[in-house]
Amino acid sequence: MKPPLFLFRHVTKRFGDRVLLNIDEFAVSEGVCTLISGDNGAGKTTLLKIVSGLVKPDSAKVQVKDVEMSWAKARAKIQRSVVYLHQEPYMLDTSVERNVAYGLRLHKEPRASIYEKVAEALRWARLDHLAHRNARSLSGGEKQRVALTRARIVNPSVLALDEPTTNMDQQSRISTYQLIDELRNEGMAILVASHDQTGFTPIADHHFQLLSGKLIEVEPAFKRSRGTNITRLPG
Amino acid sequence: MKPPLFLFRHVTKRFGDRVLLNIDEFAVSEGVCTLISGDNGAGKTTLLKIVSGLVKPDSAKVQVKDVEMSWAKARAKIQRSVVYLHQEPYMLDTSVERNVAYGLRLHKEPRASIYEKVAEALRWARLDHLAHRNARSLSGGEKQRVALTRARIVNPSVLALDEPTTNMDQQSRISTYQLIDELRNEGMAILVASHDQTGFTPIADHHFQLLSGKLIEVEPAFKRSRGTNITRLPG
Amino acid sequence: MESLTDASLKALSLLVSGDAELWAIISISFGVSLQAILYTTPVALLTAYALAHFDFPGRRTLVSLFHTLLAVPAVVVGLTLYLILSRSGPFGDLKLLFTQTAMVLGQMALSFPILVAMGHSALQSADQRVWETAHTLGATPLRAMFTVMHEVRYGLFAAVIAAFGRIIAEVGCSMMVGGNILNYTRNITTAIALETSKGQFAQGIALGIVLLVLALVLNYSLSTLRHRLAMQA
Amino acid sequence: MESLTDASLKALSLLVSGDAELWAIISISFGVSLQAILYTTPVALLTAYALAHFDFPGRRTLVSLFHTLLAVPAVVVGLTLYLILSRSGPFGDLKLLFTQTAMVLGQMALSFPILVAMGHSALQSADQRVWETAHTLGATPLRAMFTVMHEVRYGLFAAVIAAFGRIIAEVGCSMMVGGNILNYTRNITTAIALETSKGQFAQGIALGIVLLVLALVLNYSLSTLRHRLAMQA
Amino acid sequence: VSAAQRPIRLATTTSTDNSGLLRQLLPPFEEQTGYKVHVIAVGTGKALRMGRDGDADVLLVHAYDDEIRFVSAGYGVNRRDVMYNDFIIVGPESDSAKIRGLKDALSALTKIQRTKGPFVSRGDDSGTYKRERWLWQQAGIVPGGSWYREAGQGMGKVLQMAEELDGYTLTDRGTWLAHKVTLPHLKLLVAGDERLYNRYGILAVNPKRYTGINFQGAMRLIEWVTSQQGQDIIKNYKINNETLFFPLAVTH
Ligand SMILES: Nc1ncnc2c1ncn2[C@@H]1O[C@H](COP(=O)(O)OP(=O)(O)OP(=O)(O)O)[C@@H](O)[C@H]1O
Ligand SMILES: Nc1ncnc2c1ncn2[C@@H]1O[C@H](COP(=O)(O)OP(=O)(O)OP(=O)(O)O)[C@@H](O)[C@H]1O
Ligand SMILES: [Mg+2]
Ligand SMILES: [Mg+2]
Repeated sequence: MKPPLFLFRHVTKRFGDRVLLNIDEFAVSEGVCTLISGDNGAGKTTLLKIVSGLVKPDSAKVQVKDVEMSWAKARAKIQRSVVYLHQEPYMLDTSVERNVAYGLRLHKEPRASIYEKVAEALRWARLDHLAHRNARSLSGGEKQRVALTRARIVNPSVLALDEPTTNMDQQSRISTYQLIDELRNEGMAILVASHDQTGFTPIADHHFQLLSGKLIEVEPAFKRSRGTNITRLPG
Repeated sequence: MKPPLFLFRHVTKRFGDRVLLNIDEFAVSEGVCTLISGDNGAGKTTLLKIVSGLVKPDSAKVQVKDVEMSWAKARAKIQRSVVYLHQEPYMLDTSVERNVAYGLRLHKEPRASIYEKVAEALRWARLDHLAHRNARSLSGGEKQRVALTRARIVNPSVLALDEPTTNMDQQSRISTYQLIDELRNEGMAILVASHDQTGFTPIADHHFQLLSGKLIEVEPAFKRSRGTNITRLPG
Repeated sequence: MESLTDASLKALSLLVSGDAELWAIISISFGVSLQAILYTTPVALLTAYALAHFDFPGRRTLVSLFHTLLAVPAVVVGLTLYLILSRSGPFGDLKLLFTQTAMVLGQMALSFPILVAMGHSALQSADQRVWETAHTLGATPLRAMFTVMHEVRYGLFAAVIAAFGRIIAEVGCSMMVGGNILNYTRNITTAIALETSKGQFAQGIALGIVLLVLALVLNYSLSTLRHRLAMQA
Repeated sequence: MESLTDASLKALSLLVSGDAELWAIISISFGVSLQAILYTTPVALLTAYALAHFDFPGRRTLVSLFHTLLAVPAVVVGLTLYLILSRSGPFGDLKLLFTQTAMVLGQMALSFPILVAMGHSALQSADQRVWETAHTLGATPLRAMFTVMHEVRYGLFAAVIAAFGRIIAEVGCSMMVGGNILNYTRNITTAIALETSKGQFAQGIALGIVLLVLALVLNYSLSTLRHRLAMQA
Repeated sequence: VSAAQRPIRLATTTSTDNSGLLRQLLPPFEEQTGYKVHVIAVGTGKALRMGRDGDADVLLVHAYDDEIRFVSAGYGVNRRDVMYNDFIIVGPESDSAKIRGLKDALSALTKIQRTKGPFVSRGDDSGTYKRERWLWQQAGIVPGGSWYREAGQGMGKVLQMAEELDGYTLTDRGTWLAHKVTLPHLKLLVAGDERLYNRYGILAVNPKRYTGINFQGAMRLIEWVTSQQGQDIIKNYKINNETLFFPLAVTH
């Protein structure tokens, strides 16, 4: 088995007196989908943001390709590899198309090829009819789909999804599960924090419960074999 | 049977060329819980906002106590009776306690009694430990619970809830279903727009699907008898 | 020949030995400008709110107009007010020319557009949901307005600070309608203009430093207050 | 004593028959102020972003300081620059006194604090998620900054407009370091000051109206442009 | 004569510029010599200060004692008398102090003080203000109180204030003549006392103190102003048919 992309060790995060996170080990591995569940305020968002390099932990070590370093040292590497999807995604004050193109346009790619990719991704998300609308005027579920499309089009090594299916209708949720499954099978590492356990346990390779700052492995309800198509709506 | 509190007729709403809503009749009645489902962008939020007096329809009549008038005329009455819970609730930049107290403090009620009520409501929502935190720093689910508490404490005749359970953990979702059931039994009219059908169909008296701008009655999966306790987590 | 350092040193020594005349000048400056800002702020913020919140024909033109009014020199405002208050003008009988009241009026006119423009820009950035939340929870339009203002209070605060800075630092209008009369309408800036015209640069800079120090004290206390309130909230 | 109506009518008739001297004055005004705002804006917005985005000790004091600098009278800035550029000052050899360059420098100093203060207030109101979204999608810190600025562009726009208004309307500094030399450093405001001191109120107001009209045209075109861009986005 | 010569920086009191005299006096000079003159119109105090700092090349001011002190301190050279006019006392038409037609400036001031004016004073460092203080001193009066308003502004503004406040003031005749049309309520009340003599001088800034002083230009300008041609322009300069300044450098 390949070593994990990132192995986080001894992650702690405090807010005032309260120790929110105190995690011994957390692995982010290629082609593995990890589901994190837990009560409101358990620290799921905080953990995903630490893993994405957006929130500074009080202490943490990160092992990158067998080299262990501090989180601060690893931060730049992490940020290059991980794309984080906000629990309440922010729509940039511009068109849906440009929102989705944002990540691609940061790199030197020909405009034509960018907008081809964007058009395709929008078709997948059934958002093509909204391409030229300002993303701020969309409905809740439409926004959520724009955000997911905007994150995945960058094609990062790791995708950290914070409640990716909130506000989505049934069909979108199914496509999201399918997409995650596909991306995972293509080798992407996927982290999902969600209360939608019924939806995500079938595709997750690991399922952790965040409880009192610790990650506890949950035995998945039924272990899926790779490549299965999800057509039945769970939950 | 009592007449409905508000009977909305011929509600239409257009965005550009697109006719979003074209509803013949929609009743808001005391002690009735109505679930509205529909695809993303179907118009659920728009409908709830029209019913709450926040968004102006292109045309609509409202029958209030057997008197029919234009929406614009009825608006003030509507706004006094209906409290709308945003799909993405806005936290006022102040403490959780003051967020929840906001609606009560608008009326001439003694401060002591207000904060007693607030404390009780916060206990119910398991938010009492967060009472003095700035509401902006809460987790997604905590915010959602603050918003629900803030809306229901006003004790309006009609509660319009837009995706009230998003981001909530299981226990909070169950309490929310219970709360809605209780409030309905006490005579409140409750409107819910949600993709969480499994959760809401058991308590809803009516279930409409919003499709191509029309409301279509859906036969509930199983008709609940009033007063049943919901202890099983749906979905 | 005094150098910049000489001038600054002189200025500082003048500062330490504050005398009655200096304090009269200072209190006229702050008295007039604080009055002006106090009277103008409510009306200006109401105007800004109306421009940000209500959609009516000509709104954009009106906003442009207020932006433009920022570019009106203080002396032109002073000149206009002068002609209005002059004995040959429509309000000559009030005998307000060369009084502090005239200075307050002038500074009100000067601070109004800046308060409206900056206030509008702050209020415009408020989330639409603030108003909706307030409104649906039972707030009257007035209460909802206060809630919106509370949410963008830092922006409004910056607007008031900017407007105050503008008028406490202006000289053209105060000179014109106040007349720079010693112990009566001479404020810090007209005194600086006088010292400068005499070639007494050290005194001019000294007064500038006085103004700076007092404004810093004022701003820092306000900022500390604001910070405390934010901590509490 | 001529009445306000007389003066305004005279002013308008002067406006219609624009002559070479008037146009020299106008072009000096706009040339100097546009240059100043052009050079200052990038640095000021960077500073504002740093103050809004990075947490470092003394940050709050620094923000207070910039707010305070808004209250520094133009003439004090002018005086200080004068002493620096004077033959007897440290940079006397540059022979910049009584040149347009000196005026540009003075107006840069004047516009800097207002751009920083207003820009900071706009940038501070930006959602933290903007930066996070940009960053996580692969933006460099610089690109993320531009994204944040784009999200609060109306606030930044208002800041630039306010700063431009401040400097095109200021007279103290231009008079001091420019010297009001005809066809060379005489701009609209120093010309107004001159006319006013001569008791030629009509000419003063005429120039004020010229300034107003030109500023209105400028603002309205910018606002229309902004509106169009917003429609497209 | 080259057009590319460095400009001459002339610091002068506002009265010479505001009265319009320089607009007559300088263009022929610029045409003949190719020099450009940059006129910086300020108060006498500031003009002297600018000379002292090397920020002007040549000064045209009216504060005789200060000019002499300036030269003897080594700041300036080659001071020449240029022209004179006189100071006058103006006041409201009603003339509550009853000074109209007095020849004695001191008794006029005494009457103004007794009837409590009001009197608007320049209150700055101008030649006019210095003369006014000197006159009060000669009259044995220490002016003060609410009737004595120290305006701290230029002559034109002080005349405006006197007009608005129905007050008296001391002014130079040039500014008075230039502003008279806009001052319907003010009248010339006292003139002709020899204590009211107002002399303008021109002087070059000492080139030894700073490099880059345009001394040659300054000397050329002084030469021009005091030449027959320059003096004629001064003599013939009139507003509403009244002469503002009388030449002093060339005796006719
Ligand atoms: N700046 C802060 N100061 C204090 N407490 C904070 C701050 N930010 C977050 N918290 C607290 O940390 C806890 C964890 O928050 P987090 O957003 O990680 O929870 P979560 O597991 O994602 O919850 P949810 O299911 O509601 O999304 C919450 O109780 C939250 O209130
Ligand atoms: N200002 C606007 N201009 C144009 N279209 C708009 C505007 N506001 C909303 N819409 C469109 O109207 C449709 C209905 O929006 P609405 O928010 O009511 O949907 P919804 O049923 O609540 O969807 P969701 O399940 O995603 O919350 C969406 O397609 C949205 O993009
Ligand atoms: Mg979360
Ligand atoms: Mg919705």
